[in-house]
Amino acid sequence: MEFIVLLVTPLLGALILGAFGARRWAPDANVGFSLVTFLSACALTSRVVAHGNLSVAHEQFFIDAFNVFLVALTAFVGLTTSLFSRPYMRIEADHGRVSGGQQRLYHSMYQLFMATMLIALTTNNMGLMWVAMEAATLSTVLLVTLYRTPASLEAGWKYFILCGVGISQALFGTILMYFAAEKVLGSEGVSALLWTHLNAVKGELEPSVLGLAFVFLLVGYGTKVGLAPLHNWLPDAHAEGPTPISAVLSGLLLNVAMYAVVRCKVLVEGSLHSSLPGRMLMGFGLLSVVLAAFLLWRQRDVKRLFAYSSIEHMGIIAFAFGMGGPVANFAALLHMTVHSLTKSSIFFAVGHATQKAGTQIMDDIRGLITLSPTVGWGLMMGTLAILGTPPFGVFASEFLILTTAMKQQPWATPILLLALGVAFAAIFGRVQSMVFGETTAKRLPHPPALIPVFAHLGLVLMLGFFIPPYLADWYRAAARLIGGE
Amino acid sequence: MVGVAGLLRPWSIGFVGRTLFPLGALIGAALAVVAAIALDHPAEQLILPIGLPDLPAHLRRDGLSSVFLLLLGAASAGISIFAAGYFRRGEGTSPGLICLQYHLFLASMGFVLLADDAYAFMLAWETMALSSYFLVTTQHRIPEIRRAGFLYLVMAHLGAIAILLCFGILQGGSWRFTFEAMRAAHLSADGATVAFCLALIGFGAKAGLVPLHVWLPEAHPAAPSPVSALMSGVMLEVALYGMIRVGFDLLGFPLWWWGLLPLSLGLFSALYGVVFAAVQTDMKRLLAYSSIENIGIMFTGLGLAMVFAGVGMRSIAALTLIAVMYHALNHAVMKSLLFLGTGAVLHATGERNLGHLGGLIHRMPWVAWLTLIGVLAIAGLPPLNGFVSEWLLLQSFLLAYQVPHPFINMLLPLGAALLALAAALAAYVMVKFYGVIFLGQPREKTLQQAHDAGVAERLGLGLLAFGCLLLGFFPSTIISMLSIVTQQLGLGGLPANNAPWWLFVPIPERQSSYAPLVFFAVILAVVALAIYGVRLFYHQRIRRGAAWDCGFGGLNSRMQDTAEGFGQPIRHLFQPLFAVVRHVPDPFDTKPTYRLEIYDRIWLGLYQPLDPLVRRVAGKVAWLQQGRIANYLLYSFVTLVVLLALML
Amino acid sequence: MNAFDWTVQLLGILLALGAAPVLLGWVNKCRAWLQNKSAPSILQPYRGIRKLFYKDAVIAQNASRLFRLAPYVVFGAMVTAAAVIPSVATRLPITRAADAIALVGLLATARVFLSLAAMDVGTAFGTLGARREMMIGFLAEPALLVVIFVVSLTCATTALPIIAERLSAQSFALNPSLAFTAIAFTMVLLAENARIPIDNPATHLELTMIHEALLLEYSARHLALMEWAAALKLFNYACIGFAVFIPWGLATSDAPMGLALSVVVLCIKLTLAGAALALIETLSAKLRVFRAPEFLASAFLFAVLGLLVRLLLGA
Amino acid sequence: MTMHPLSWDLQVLNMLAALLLLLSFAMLSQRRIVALVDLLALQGALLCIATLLLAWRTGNNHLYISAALTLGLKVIFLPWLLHRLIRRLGVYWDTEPLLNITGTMLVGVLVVIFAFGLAQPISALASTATRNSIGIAVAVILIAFLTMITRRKAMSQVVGFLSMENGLFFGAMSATYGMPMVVELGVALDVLVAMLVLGVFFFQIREQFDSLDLKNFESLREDQ
Repeated sequence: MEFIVLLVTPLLGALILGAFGARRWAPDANVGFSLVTFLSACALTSRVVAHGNLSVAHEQFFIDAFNVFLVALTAFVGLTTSLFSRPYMRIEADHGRVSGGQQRLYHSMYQLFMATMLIALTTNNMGLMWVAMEAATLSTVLLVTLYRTPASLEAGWKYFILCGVGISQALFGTILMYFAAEKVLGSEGVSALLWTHLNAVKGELEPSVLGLAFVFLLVGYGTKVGLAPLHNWLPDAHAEGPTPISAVLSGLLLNVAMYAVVRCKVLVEGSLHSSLPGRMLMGFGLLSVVLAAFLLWRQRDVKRLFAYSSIEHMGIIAFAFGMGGPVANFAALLHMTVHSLTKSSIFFAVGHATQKAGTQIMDDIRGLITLSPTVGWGLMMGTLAILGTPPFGVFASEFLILTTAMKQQPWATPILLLALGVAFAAIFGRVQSMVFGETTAKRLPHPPALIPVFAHLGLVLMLGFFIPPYLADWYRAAARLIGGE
Repeated sequence: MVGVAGLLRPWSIGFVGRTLFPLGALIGAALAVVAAIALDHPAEQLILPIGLPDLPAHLRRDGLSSVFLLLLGAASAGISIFAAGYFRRGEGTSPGLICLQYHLFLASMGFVLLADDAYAFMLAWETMALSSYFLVTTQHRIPEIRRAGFLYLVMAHLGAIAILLCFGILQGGSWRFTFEAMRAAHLSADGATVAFCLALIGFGAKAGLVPLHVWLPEAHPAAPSPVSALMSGVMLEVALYGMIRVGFDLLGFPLWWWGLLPLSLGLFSALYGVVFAAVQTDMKRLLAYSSIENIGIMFTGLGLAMVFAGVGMRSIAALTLIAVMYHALNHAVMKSLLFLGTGAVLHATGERNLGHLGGLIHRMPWVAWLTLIGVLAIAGLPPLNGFVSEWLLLQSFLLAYQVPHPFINMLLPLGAALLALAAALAAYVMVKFYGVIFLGQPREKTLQQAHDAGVAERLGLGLLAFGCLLLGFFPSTIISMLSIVTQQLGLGGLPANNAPWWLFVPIPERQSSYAPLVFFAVILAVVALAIYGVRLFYHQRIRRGAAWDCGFGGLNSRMQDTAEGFGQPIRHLFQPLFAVVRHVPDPFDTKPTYRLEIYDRIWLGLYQPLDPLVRRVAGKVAWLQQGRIANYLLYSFVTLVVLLALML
Repeated sequence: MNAFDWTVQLLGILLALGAAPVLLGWVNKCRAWLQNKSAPSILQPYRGIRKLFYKDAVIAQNASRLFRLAPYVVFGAMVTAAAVIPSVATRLPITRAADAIALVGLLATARVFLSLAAMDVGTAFGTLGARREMMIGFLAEPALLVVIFVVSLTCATTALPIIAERLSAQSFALNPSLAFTAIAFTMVLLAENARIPIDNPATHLELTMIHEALLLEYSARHLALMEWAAALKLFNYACIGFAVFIPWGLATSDAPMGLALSVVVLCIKLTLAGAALALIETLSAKLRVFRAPEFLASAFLFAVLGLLVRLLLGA
Repeated sequence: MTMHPLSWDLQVLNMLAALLLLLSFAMLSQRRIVALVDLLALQGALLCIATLLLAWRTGNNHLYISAALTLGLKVIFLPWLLHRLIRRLGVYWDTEPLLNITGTMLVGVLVVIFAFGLAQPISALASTATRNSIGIAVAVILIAFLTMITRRKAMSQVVGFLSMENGLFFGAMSATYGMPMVVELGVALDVLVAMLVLGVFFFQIREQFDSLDLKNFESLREDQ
């Protein structure tokens, strides 16, 4: 029941807002739908936590510890982002940067995007997952190009082509997987595509085929995760779209893609009995971390800056999943959570900052803290959190990941640390000069919505000090699910 | 118990306002007392249900942490009272926020001292760095201060990374990150060595050990004075605590030659710091460099203690370690006192540049006389406290010839010579510091309006000055307290001796003794007698007149030595250490000016090049991203092909 | 620690107080002889001090209390030093109160106060003097300390009386390390007591003076105390030298006979030392102030060499 | 399995497969965009026939539906849409590809070899009659990839994208007689939507830059 609501609400929202998205109340409606989604997600979560796994519609949909927590996260961030986008879009509309049509598009696509992500998370059918992922891409392409500026068009185009191509590889990977599964599960019905069934028989699946399948899937979904060197669409898309979209792209879409990759990895590792997939993930992870860390030094645009930091963190997560094992998986899940919370809150703060300063170029943003302390501190705290300074939760996960890395991949630890140090200097130097100092910017017509920012940061802080036992068990369950042994 | 006291501290953050500082001071004093009482109790543990799920936060109070808690509490008590008066005038961030950050800083330092597992330690450690960073950047409108803060935080972060790695090695395969596990772990010699070096880097970076010191002279002057006092007086000692904790507690008994690293680095820092202090023109920078010197002295002692412990001369190692901790206590008190003094001066005159100060002893007698105590103490003059620890350190240095390693035992006593040199230079620096600020004629007209510090500030200064005397006069008591720690660390305490309580004889068989009280009494007696005698036998007429000055007339304030002038001999003697830029006037200047800029060679040579280097690499990496979609597609294509090839 | 000890101690102090100006007078007399001048009376320093005590004190307007306190502190420090140094006997109550290192610290205290007082009035010469004094100090002090280290390595203690006892206990032996250190010590003594070649006590030549520049603003009783303290300083250094290098003749017990004897010995030693000092001063030329650091650095290095030799040869 | 001369339909199927490969090579070398679209349509048609044949041969019905989808989408609608766009936007020629034709062809050949090698293990397992053409499918995909890499006009990139889609479809069919219906429909829908989005896109691009040349799309970069 909750599940139906969960999926139907955003779709419905997409339709309605598609019709009336330009109305004055549209942003509030947007919030309303997101709220309903979030509540149903909570209900679903509590149910799964209470009664264990749950599968709907002839197993087409399947919810276990792993994806339910991502569902909850997605719904939550979706809600807060919609809260944030209320004043944001109003201000944009006042500045005349978006027309009524564009607002309609924005709101309906926003809901559609949520829907596709939720489907991608909850579906049990690899094919359907693919469809949903593609749909997620398509629904955001037009949001990236919302402003119709040359840069945004370019970004949108790159986003479209690179992700499109990538996702096609994923499709072929899915086909191969189906092909291998069919040998075992028989071609009638769709059971050969259902993850649960595949997972049950993963030991018998033909390794060679699955290996190839994994490569295609990795490259395909990896493109969406933004693993170097497939990451090139990411900074552009983040920088040029409206900030709420950057927030959800960074905070959610990447997670979802990562989720897909991990699901596949579980199957493949089960059949290959080799650590090759894991090592591939680690390789991608390290490469991303290092590349991103150095590219951070080239940034002038604040949103690009944080886009690259997203790449870096996705790299860390990929590395952790690649290492595998309960602790690493636990840490990776934790890191997914804290990263999406922190990063989205950062984008909220950045959104207001850019609107105040009227630019995204960092050299032109100064003295936020004097102009509006809340935004300034929000950005500062968020940045420190994302840089992995205690007492924020990011530190907790990075601590676990690093210590596990020392244990399992000692050679990789120095590389990681070096990259982290470089990234620290790069990001912090820039943010400090934005937050502190004298200011030039002006006040804004609409009060900034900072509840989301501090709600997120509060959660992250809490996770740094103390991870509630039930949450910990939940993570452990998920980690066990992924880690196999 | 102390854990509870430590835990209580954050609560005081709750309500915002200036009234909190006295409360913080009270808690500080309470903490000091509790720590002093708890010192000889056995270690006690406390596990809090916070932190990571598998690793709840362990807190543990043993002798070592009590000593440093005592230090923290005592110093912070004085500083907080001072701060209560100091932050009256708003600067940069709002007082409430400062208050919060300030107490967070204190609390995190308390937790660092109590933490008993890697996670809790790192948590507290980084919180300490962060809160202090925010305090440093209180006046964030000034670019230099922003730069200083940035440098500070980056160095702190790198140090933290090193410490994290060190813990990663220390757990020695048990993969449990509590300190017990680390104590229990058996490391290979190499592993232990690496861990030790990492710890030295990590804690050295925080303590400002040369060459990791670059942030210190930038950050300490930038902060508001009470914060500078806390950073110099307490935070650096907390770093020292970390070093002792790792070196003597977690690593078990060190290899003897490890000691040579901190020993040599420490000696170098001591000389380097004091020499740079001598040429500074900014009073807070001067003090910052003098902090580097003192940290150098402490690390020297630490290294020496390690050498002794390594070769099995336990009791002497204990003596040396005691000297180190004693010096930590002293430095906490006297450096805080001096920084607060500068703070008062800064508030009264708005000047940090020595070139514009002078003659303040007339305008602000309280500050002047109280600061004088600190100056004499830090110059290492008997019978004040600074002398005692240096005396102890020299004593233990003189025992180093017994080290059973042929060449080393010849070199070690030389350390004593260098230490003596550093101490003498410190006196030079302090005479410059005090003389230029408080004595002579005011170098600016505005100084005439300078006013003495408020009551709260006087009280704070007074407390710390009193601490100097206390620590100076009762060495035997302090030592017996500190020897508890060394016993708990397994070094054994000091040999019992039957000397009377006022006589201080650390090593009976050597009969080297020191009795500050008698000493002081005699001086007092003589002075009193002299004054009395003069009054008795002769008149005491006094006439005030113009200064004689060999009959040169027209004396004005510009004829006194400037700070640069006073440092000139040192600059000449240690020329190679400095990178000096002179701005000499040409003969036809109507208003000739002569300016001198002195740079730190280490900064120029070691740190300056880093930034361009990283940028260059970044530039190389950026070549990958030329914005051409075809290339990007090519990347995906190649990746795909390569991975497929891997799979086949 | 009985009353007898205390009386002896007190007498020792008084002896020092009394003998110090005489020693100064003696040195000056010898110098005059060596330079074929008609020598002033050996009691000349006393006369000077007495005269100064009678005068009215004139103090610069902007002199602070520190300025007036300093002379007493310096004087006090010097007297305490005299009490600590085993000039006559080694078993005295106060001698235990400070070992050699503390003694050096005490002398440093005196120096610091002297310099601070000199800076207090804020005249060009005052600050100049203070700077030079500290410059001399920061090189002379470690040199002196190292000298003491060497001896302490030989005697396994830093307590001056015990050093004297242990040294006098062993028969005279050629001791290379002590030779080095003796040279270093002499150089330090010259520098610290404002003698040629570092400073010339006889002149007020602006550019070269050090000690006189410090006292420039003092007058009357303050000046008297300063002068007396300076004399005491010379006396103290001499006694340190005796205790470290030629301890023989010191009374190690409190038998009255021994004490009387050691007083006589002390007088002889002082006479010779004074003559030697005068000789050195006459034979050597005043160094430029800029050369002073080199002079003292070499003193420091000599001391360090002594240390190394000591450790190398074990003698 | 027992050796016997291939039945005529299989011969036809292999023939078609070969033609598909040939077509994708043609696309790789073709520079007139209109012709490119026609080739795409042709490819779609071949795909459709192949599907029908398979449907008739194996007699599982959902292949008919997918054949119909192919016909509707890839043979009729998309080419029509693209032609319309070409006419509206007036882009007829692609400029010289980044790599000259012969070079591209050479790489193409290498890619084909690689693809066959890749397909070996898969075909070995496959029970379908068309298993041998899996290699061709992979080749088609990779060559389409190559096409996208070498082209400078947005339009021709899209064509390459679609032919990659064809390759995928063909691969699915020859490996497993197509995916389950749900997925087929989903895929088709996505492709459709993608194309529509593209249509919108092109016009937006046209508003901003007066051409669809990708050299306009090189402003977001890090190397300057």
